[in-house]
Amino acid sequence: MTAILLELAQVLLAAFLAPLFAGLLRALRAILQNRRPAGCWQNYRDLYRLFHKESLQAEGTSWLFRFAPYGIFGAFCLAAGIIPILATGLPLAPAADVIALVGLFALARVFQVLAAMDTGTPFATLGAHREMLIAGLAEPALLATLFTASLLSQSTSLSVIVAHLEQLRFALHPSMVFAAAAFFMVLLAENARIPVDNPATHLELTMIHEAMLLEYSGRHLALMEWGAQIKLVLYVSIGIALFLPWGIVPAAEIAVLPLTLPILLLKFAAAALILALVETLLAKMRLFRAPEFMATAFLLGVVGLLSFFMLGA
Amino acid sequence: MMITTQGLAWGIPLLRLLAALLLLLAFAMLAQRRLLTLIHLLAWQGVVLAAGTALVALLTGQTELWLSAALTLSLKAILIPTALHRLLRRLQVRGDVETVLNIPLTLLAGIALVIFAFSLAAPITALTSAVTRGMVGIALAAVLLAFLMMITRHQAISQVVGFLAIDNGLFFAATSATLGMPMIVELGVALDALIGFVILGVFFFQIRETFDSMDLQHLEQIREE
Amino acid sequence: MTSCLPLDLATGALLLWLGLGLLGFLLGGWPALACRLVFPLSSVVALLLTTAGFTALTATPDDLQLRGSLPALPWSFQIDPLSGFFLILLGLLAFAVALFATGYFRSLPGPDLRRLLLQYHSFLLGMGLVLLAANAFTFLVAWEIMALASYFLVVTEHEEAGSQRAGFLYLLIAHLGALAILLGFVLLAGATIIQGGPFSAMLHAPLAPFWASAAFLLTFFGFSAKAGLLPLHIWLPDAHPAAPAPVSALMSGAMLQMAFYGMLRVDFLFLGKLAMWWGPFVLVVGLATALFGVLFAAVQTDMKRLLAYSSMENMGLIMVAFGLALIFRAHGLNALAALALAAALYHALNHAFFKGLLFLGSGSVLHGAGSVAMDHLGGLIRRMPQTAFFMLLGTLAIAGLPPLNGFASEWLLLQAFLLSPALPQSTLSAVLPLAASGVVLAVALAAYAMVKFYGIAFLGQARGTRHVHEAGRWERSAMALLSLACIFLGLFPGVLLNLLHPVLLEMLGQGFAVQQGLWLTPVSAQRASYSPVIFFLGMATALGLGFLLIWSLFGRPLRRVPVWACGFPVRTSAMQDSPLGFAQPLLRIFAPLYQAERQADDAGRWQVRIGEPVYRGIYQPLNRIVFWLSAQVLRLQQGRITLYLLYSFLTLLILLAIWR
Amino acid sequence: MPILLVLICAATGIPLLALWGDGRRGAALFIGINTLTLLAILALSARVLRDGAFTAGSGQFMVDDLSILLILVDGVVGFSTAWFSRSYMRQEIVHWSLSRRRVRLYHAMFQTFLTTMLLALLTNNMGILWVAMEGATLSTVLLVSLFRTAEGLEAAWKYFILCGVGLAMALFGTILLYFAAQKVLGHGADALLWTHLEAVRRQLQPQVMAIAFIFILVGYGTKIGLSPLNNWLPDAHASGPSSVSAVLSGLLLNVALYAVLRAKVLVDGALGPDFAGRLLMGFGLLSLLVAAFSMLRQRDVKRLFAYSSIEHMGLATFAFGIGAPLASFAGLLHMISHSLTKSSVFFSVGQAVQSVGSREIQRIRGLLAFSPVLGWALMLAVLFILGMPPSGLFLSEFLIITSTLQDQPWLTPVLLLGLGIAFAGIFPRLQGMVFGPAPEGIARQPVAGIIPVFIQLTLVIVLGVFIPWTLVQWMQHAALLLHG
Repeated sequence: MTAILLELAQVLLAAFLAPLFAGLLRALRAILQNRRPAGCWQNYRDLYRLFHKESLQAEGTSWLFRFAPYGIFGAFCLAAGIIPILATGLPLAPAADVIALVGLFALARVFQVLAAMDTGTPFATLGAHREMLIAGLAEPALLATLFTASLLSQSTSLSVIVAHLEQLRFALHPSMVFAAAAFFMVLLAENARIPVDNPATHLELTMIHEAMLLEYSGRHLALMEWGAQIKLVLYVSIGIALFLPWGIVPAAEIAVLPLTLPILLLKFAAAALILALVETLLAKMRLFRAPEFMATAFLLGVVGLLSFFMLGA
Repeated sequence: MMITTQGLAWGIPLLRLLAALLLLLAFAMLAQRRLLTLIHLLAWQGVVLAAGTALVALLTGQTELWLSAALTLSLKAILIPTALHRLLRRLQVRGDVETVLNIPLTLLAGIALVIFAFSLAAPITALTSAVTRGMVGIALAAVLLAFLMMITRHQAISQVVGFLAIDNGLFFAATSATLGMPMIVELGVALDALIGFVILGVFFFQIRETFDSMDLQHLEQIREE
Repeated sequence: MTSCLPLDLATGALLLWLGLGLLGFLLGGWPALACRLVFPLSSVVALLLTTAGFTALTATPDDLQLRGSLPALPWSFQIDPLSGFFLILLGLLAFAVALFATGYFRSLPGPDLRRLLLQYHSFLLGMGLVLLAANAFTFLVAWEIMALASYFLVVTEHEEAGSQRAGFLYLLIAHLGALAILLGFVLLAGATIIQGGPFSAMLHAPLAPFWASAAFLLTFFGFSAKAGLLPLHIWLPDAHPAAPAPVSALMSGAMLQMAFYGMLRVDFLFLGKLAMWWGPFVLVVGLATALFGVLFAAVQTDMKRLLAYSSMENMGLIMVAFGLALIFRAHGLNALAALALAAALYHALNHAFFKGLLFLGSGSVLHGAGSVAMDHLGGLIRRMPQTAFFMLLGTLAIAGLPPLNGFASEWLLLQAFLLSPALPQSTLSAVLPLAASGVVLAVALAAYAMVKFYGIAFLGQARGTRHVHEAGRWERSAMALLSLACIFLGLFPGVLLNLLHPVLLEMLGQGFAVQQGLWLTPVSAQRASYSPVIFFLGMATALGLGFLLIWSLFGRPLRRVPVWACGFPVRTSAMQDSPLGFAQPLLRIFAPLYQAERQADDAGRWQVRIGEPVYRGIYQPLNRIVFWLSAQVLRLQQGRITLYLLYSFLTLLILLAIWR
Repeated sequence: MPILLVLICAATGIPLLALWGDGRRGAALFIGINTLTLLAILALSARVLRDGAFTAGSGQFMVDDLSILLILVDGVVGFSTAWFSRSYMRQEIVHWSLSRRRVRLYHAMFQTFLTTMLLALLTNNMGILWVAMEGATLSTVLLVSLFRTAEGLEAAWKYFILCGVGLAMALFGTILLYFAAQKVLGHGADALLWTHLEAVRRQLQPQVMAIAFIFILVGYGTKIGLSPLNNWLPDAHASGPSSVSAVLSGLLLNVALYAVLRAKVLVDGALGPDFAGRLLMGFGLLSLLVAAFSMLRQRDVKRLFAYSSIEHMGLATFAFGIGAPLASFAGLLHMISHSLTKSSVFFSVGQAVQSVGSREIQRIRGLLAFSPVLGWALMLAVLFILGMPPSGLFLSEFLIITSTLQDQPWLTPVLLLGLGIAFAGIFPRLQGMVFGPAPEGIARQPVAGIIPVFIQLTLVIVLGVFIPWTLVQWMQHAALLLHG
C-alpha cells in the first residue's frame, strides 16, 4: 500500500516539480547572462494561461494531432513511475527496464513527430526529420551508457542498478565517468538544449523541437510544453540515479525519506546550475554538426564499455 | 594370315616400295599449287593404293581383297579423278590455288608430321607381323599430310582433294596395315565414299550457282562477332 | 496414432493447396467465383497447416517415405518442432494473406487470375514442402519449386521490362544459391547422398574441420541468397515490389524465413560441432545487412521498395541473433544460446506479421490511391482511416516501439547481448556490446525510416492523388487480424516463449526459463524483467486520467482553423517534405554510401538518383568480366573452315603427343 | 526378328518417300512410317524386357540395355518430329516455294537419317557403326542445305567437310581397333564385332588401343560437338529447318556419344579406366565452359540452343568420364532427357521463328500474349533445359554434381560456373521472347504442330519424378556395363 502511495507521490512530484525545474534553469541562465530573470514560477503561469486558452485544430489534421499531446504526456507519466527518483523497488519499476524506458521515450517521440507531420506544414516536417535524426543517433549513445551501468550491476532494471551502485560507496569507476559524459551529451540533445537545439528560439530554420509544436495551441500546447519539462526532469533523474544514486532509498525503508528528500532537491538544483552554465558557455551548433556531437557521445559511451571490459570495472 | 616364305622374299619389299610411293605422292600434293596436277597426283595415289591392295591379296590369297582392289582402282584411280577433272572444266575454276602457308614452310611442317607419325607408330610396329611392319606409321603419315593439305589450301576443290587423299591414307591402312578389313565394312566405306562424292558434285554446282566462284571466302560468312 | 497426426495433417493441407491451385486454374473461366471460392478455402487450409504446426511442437517427430524418381532416391518428409514452428508462421501468414487476396484480386481478369491462382498455391506448396522435406533431394526440389513459383509471381506484370530484370536477377541468384546448397548437402550427406541424402543421416555429420567449414559456408551462401543478406540482396528490392501485394507479403514474411529455417537445420542439427568463427561471421554479415538495409530503406520513395529494404534490415537483425546463438553455442553456453535463438525465432514470427501487414496495407494503398510512389501520396489517413490505423500499428511495431511485438523481440536480443560477459573469450565479449549498440542504431534508424513511411504516405496533405477510396471488407479484416497478432505477440511474449520451448530443446538440448503470467523474465527477475501488459495499462491509465482531468477542467470544443505555418500565406502540398527531402540529413551524412546524383529533369525539378553501391561495386564488374570472357570465347568462331580444321588437327596432334 | 523388323520398317520408308514423299501424302506417309517404326521399337523393347540383351543376324546385330534406351528415344523423337514436320514443313514449303522434288528429297533424306541412326544403334559391328554414322552425316548435309540459301550452303559445306574429316579420323581409329583385335581374335569379319571385342578387351594391346581411342574420340567427338571440334554445330543447327535441328540435337549427338562410349568400354579394358575417363572429363568440361560463354552474347535463337546442346553433351560426356556407376547412370539419364527436351525446344522455337519470320532473338516478343500454347511450350521446355525441377534434367544434374563432388571435388566449381553462366545466358532471352506485349501483324500458327512438345515434356517429367522400374534397371545395367 505504502509502496503504491510512494509510487503516486513520485509521479506527482516529477510532474509538478518539472515546471519549477525548467523555470529555475531559465532563471539561472538569465542571471548568468546578466538578464533579469522572470522568476522560477513563470512556467506555472504560462501553463495556467495556456490551459485556459481556447485550443485550435488546424484544418486537415487527423485524430493523431489531438491524440499526441495526451499520448506523450501519458508516456512521460509512466516513465516517471518507472525511474527511481525517490525510491527504488517501486511496484511499477519491474514493468520496464532501461531498454524499455528508452523504448518508451522513443514512443513518445514518434507520436510527437507523427503529429507534426500530420499538419503537413513545411516547418513541422522539417523539425520532424531533424528530431528523428538526432534521436536516431542519440539512442545508441544512450543505450551504450546504460549498458555500461547494467554490465556493472549485471542487470538492466534501473532500480536494481541503483541499488547495486549504492552498495559501492564512492568507488569511482572509470567506465562510469565516460558513461556520465556521454549521458550528459545525450541529455542535451534529447531535450532540445543548446548546443543541439535552442528552446528559446523561434527562428524557423534552426529550430527542431519547437518547430513541431507550431500548430498547437491552448491545452494541447500546454500538455506538450509540460511533457517536455517532465522529460527533462526524467533525464536528469536518470542521470542522478546512475551517477549520484546516493540518497535514493529502497521503497521498504520509507522512513528515511524525509532525510533524503532535501538531498534529492539539492541534486536537482545542482543539475540545473550545471545545465545553465553549459547553455551559457556553449553556442548552438549548425545542424550538421549535430551528428558529430552525437558520434562523440557514442564514442564516449563505447569507451566506457571497453574500459569496463579492460579494467573490469 | 599365313604368307608363303617366297612371298615374303619379294612381296614385302614391293609393298614397302608402294608405301614409300604413297608417302611421296602425299608430299607432292602438299607441295603442289596447280589444281590439275593435284588431281593427277590423287589419281596416282589411287593407283598405288589399288596396287598395294592387289599385292596384299596376292600375298595373303584372300579373294575378297581382289574385289576390293578392283573397286579401289575403278573408284579412286579412275572414276573420281576424271569426275573432278570434269568438274574443273565445267566450273572453269582458276588453275592454281593460293596456299595459306607458303610451300617450303608447309613442307617443313609435313616432315615434322611424318617424324611424329613414325615415332607414334614405332611401339605399334614393334609388335606387328613382318608384313605390316611400318605400314601403320606410313598410313598415319599420309593421313596427317593430307589433313595438313586441307588446312593449308584455300579453295573448295583442293579441300575435296585433300579429303579424298585422307581417304586414300585410310584405305592404305585398312588394306596394307591390317591386311584387309571385313568385307561388309569395306563395301560400306566404299559406298559412303561414292555417295559422298556424288553429294559433293551436287554441292559444287549449288555453290557455283549461288556464289559463281569456288573460292572459300564466300563460305566464311557465318561467324560470331 | 497421435504421433503421426501432424505430418498427415500437414501433407494433407499441402495437397489441398495443390488441389485448390488446380481448381482455381480450371475455374479461371468464372473469375468472380474462383476468387470468392478458392482464396477463402485456401485460408482454411492454412489454418489446417497451422494446427499441424502446433501439434508438431509437442508431438514426437515423425517421417514418411514415398518411392521417388529412383528406387534409391525417395521423396521423404518429416515433421519436428522446428518445422512445426515455421509451419505455424507460414500457416498464420497464409491465412491472413488469402483473406486479403479474396478482395484484392476480385477485379483480376480470368486468364491472369487462373495463372495467379495456380502459381500462388504452388508457391505456398513449395514453401510447405521445404519445411517438410526430410532429404536433400526433396528439399532441393521443393526449394526450386518455391523459387520458380515465386518467380512467376514476380513477373506477373511481365509487360514492364523492370519486372523482367527483377525476375531474372531473382531467379539467377536463387539458382546459384540452390547449387551452393546442393553442394553443402552433398558434403554433409557423404555417401548417403545417393539415397537422396536423408537428413537423419546428416545429423551431426562427422566432418573434418575444413570440410565442415566448407559445408557451412556453402549452405550459408545458398540460404543467404534467398534471405537477401549482403551482398546477395540485390534481387530483393526489385523483386518484392514487382510482385502483387499479397505475394510480396508472403515473400517477405514467409519465404525469407525459409532460408533462416534452412540455416537453423543445417548449422544446429547437421553441423553438430560449431567452429568458433562461424558465429562472429554470421553476426557481422547480419549487422552489415541490417544497417545497409535500414539506411537504404530510409531513402526510398516507393512504399514497397522501402518495405523490401526494411525486410533486409529485419533479416539482418535475425541473423545477428542467430550469430549470437552460434557464438554462445560454440562456447557451450547453451542457456544463453537458447535466449539468443529465442530472440531470433520470435523476431522471425513478428516480422512475418508486421511486414505482412505493411505489404498488404501498401497493396490497399495501391488499389485505393492508385499508386505506391510516395511522391504522389499523402493524407491518406483521412480517406482510408481504417487502413491507416492498421498501418499505424504495423509501423509502430516494426519501428520497435513498446508495447508492440517488434520491441519485445529486440528487447530479448539486447538482453542476450548483455549476457556476453559470460563468454570465456574476453575480446569477443568486449566487442559484442558494441555490436549491440550497432543493433540499437539499426533499430533507431528503422524508426526513422518507418516514421517517414507512415508520415509521408498517410499524413500531411495529399500530393496529387485524388478520389482515394478505403480498402474492401476482406482486405480490412485481413489487416485487422495481422494487427491483432502484432498486439498479442507484443503484450504476451511469455506465451510465445513457452511455445518455443520444444524448438529450443531440439536445437540446443536446452530450453528456456518458463515464463509465467504477464512477466517476461528471460534469466531472472533480478537480472531483467519486462511486462508489456502492465506497461500498456500504466500508460493507458496515465493517458486516460490526464485526458479526463484536462477535459473536465478546461474542456472546450475545438475550433477548426486554417493552418498557421508561421503565417506564411501560400501553402501548397509541394511545400511539405518530399520522400527524399525527409531523408535528406541521412543522404548528407552517409553521402559516400548512397552515391546520390542530382540532376534536373525536363520539368526543371531536381531529381535525386540513389545508386546501389553493391551493384556497382561487385555485380557490374563481374558482369563486365564475364561478357569480356564470352567475347574472347566467341573469337573461336571465326567462320573460316581452314581454321576449324586446324583446331581439329591440333587437338588430334596434341592428344597424341600427350599420350606419347 | 524384332531387330530386322525395326530396320525394315525404317528402311522401306526411304524409297517410298523418295517416290511419293511430296504434298499431304508425303507428310502422312512420313508420320505413318515413323509410327510403325515406333511400334516395332516398342515390340523390340518388349523382347529385351523379356529376355535381356541379345544378338542376332549371326552376331551382326545386337541390342543391350545401353542401346535399347537410345533406340526408344530414337523412336519417340522420330515420331514426334514427323508429326511436327507435317505442319511445320507445310509453312516452309510455301515460304521457300520448295519444288515437289525438294520435298521428296527432304522426306527421303530425313528417313535415311532416322534409319542410319537406328542402324548405328542396332549394329554390333564397329565398322558398320562407322558406316551408319557417315550415312547419317551425308543424309543430313542435304537437309541442312535444303533451302539452298547462301547461309544454308555454307553451313552444309562446313558440316560436310568438318564431319567428313572427323569421321575419317574415326575410321582410322576403327581400323586401328581392328588392327589390335586381329592379334587376339584373328583375321576376319568377327574381329570388329563389339560383343567379341568386349569379351577379350583385356587382352587388346594398350598402345594401339590408346591411339585408336584418341582417333575415335576426335572423330566421333566432332559429331558430338565437343569443343574445340564443335564449330560446325551452331551453323548447321541454325540454317537447317527446325525439324532437322531437333533431330540433330536430339539423336545425332546422342548416337555419336554412344559410339564413343562403346569404344570407351573396350579401351577401359585395355588401359584401365583413367585414360579414357580423363579425356572425356577434359573434353566435357571444356565444351561446357565454351558453350556456356558462347551463349551469353547470342543474337540468333537457334544458335543459342545449339550451343546449349553442346553444353549438355559436354555435361553428359563429363559424367561418363567420371566413370562411377552413379555418374554413368546420370549421364545416360541426361542424354535421354536432353534429347527429349531439346527436340521440344527446337519444335517450339521453330514455330516461333516461323511465325515471327526471323531468328533474331530481339525480334521474337510476347509469345505468351499472342499464342499462349506456344509460349508455355517454349517456357517449359527451356526451363527444363535449364535443369529446373521436376524435369529429368534436374535429377541428372543433381546426380552428376553429387558424383562429381565425390570423385573429383575440385572440378565441381568449374562445373557450377558453367551451369551458372549457361543459365545467365539463356534465361533473360527466354524472358524477352515469352513475355511482353504481343507484336502486331503475326500469323498465328496451328498449335497442332507442337502437341508432341507436351507429350515429350510429360515424358521428361516422368523421368524426373517417377522413372519406371524397367528403365531404371536398364540404366543401371548400362551404367555397370560402362563401368566395366
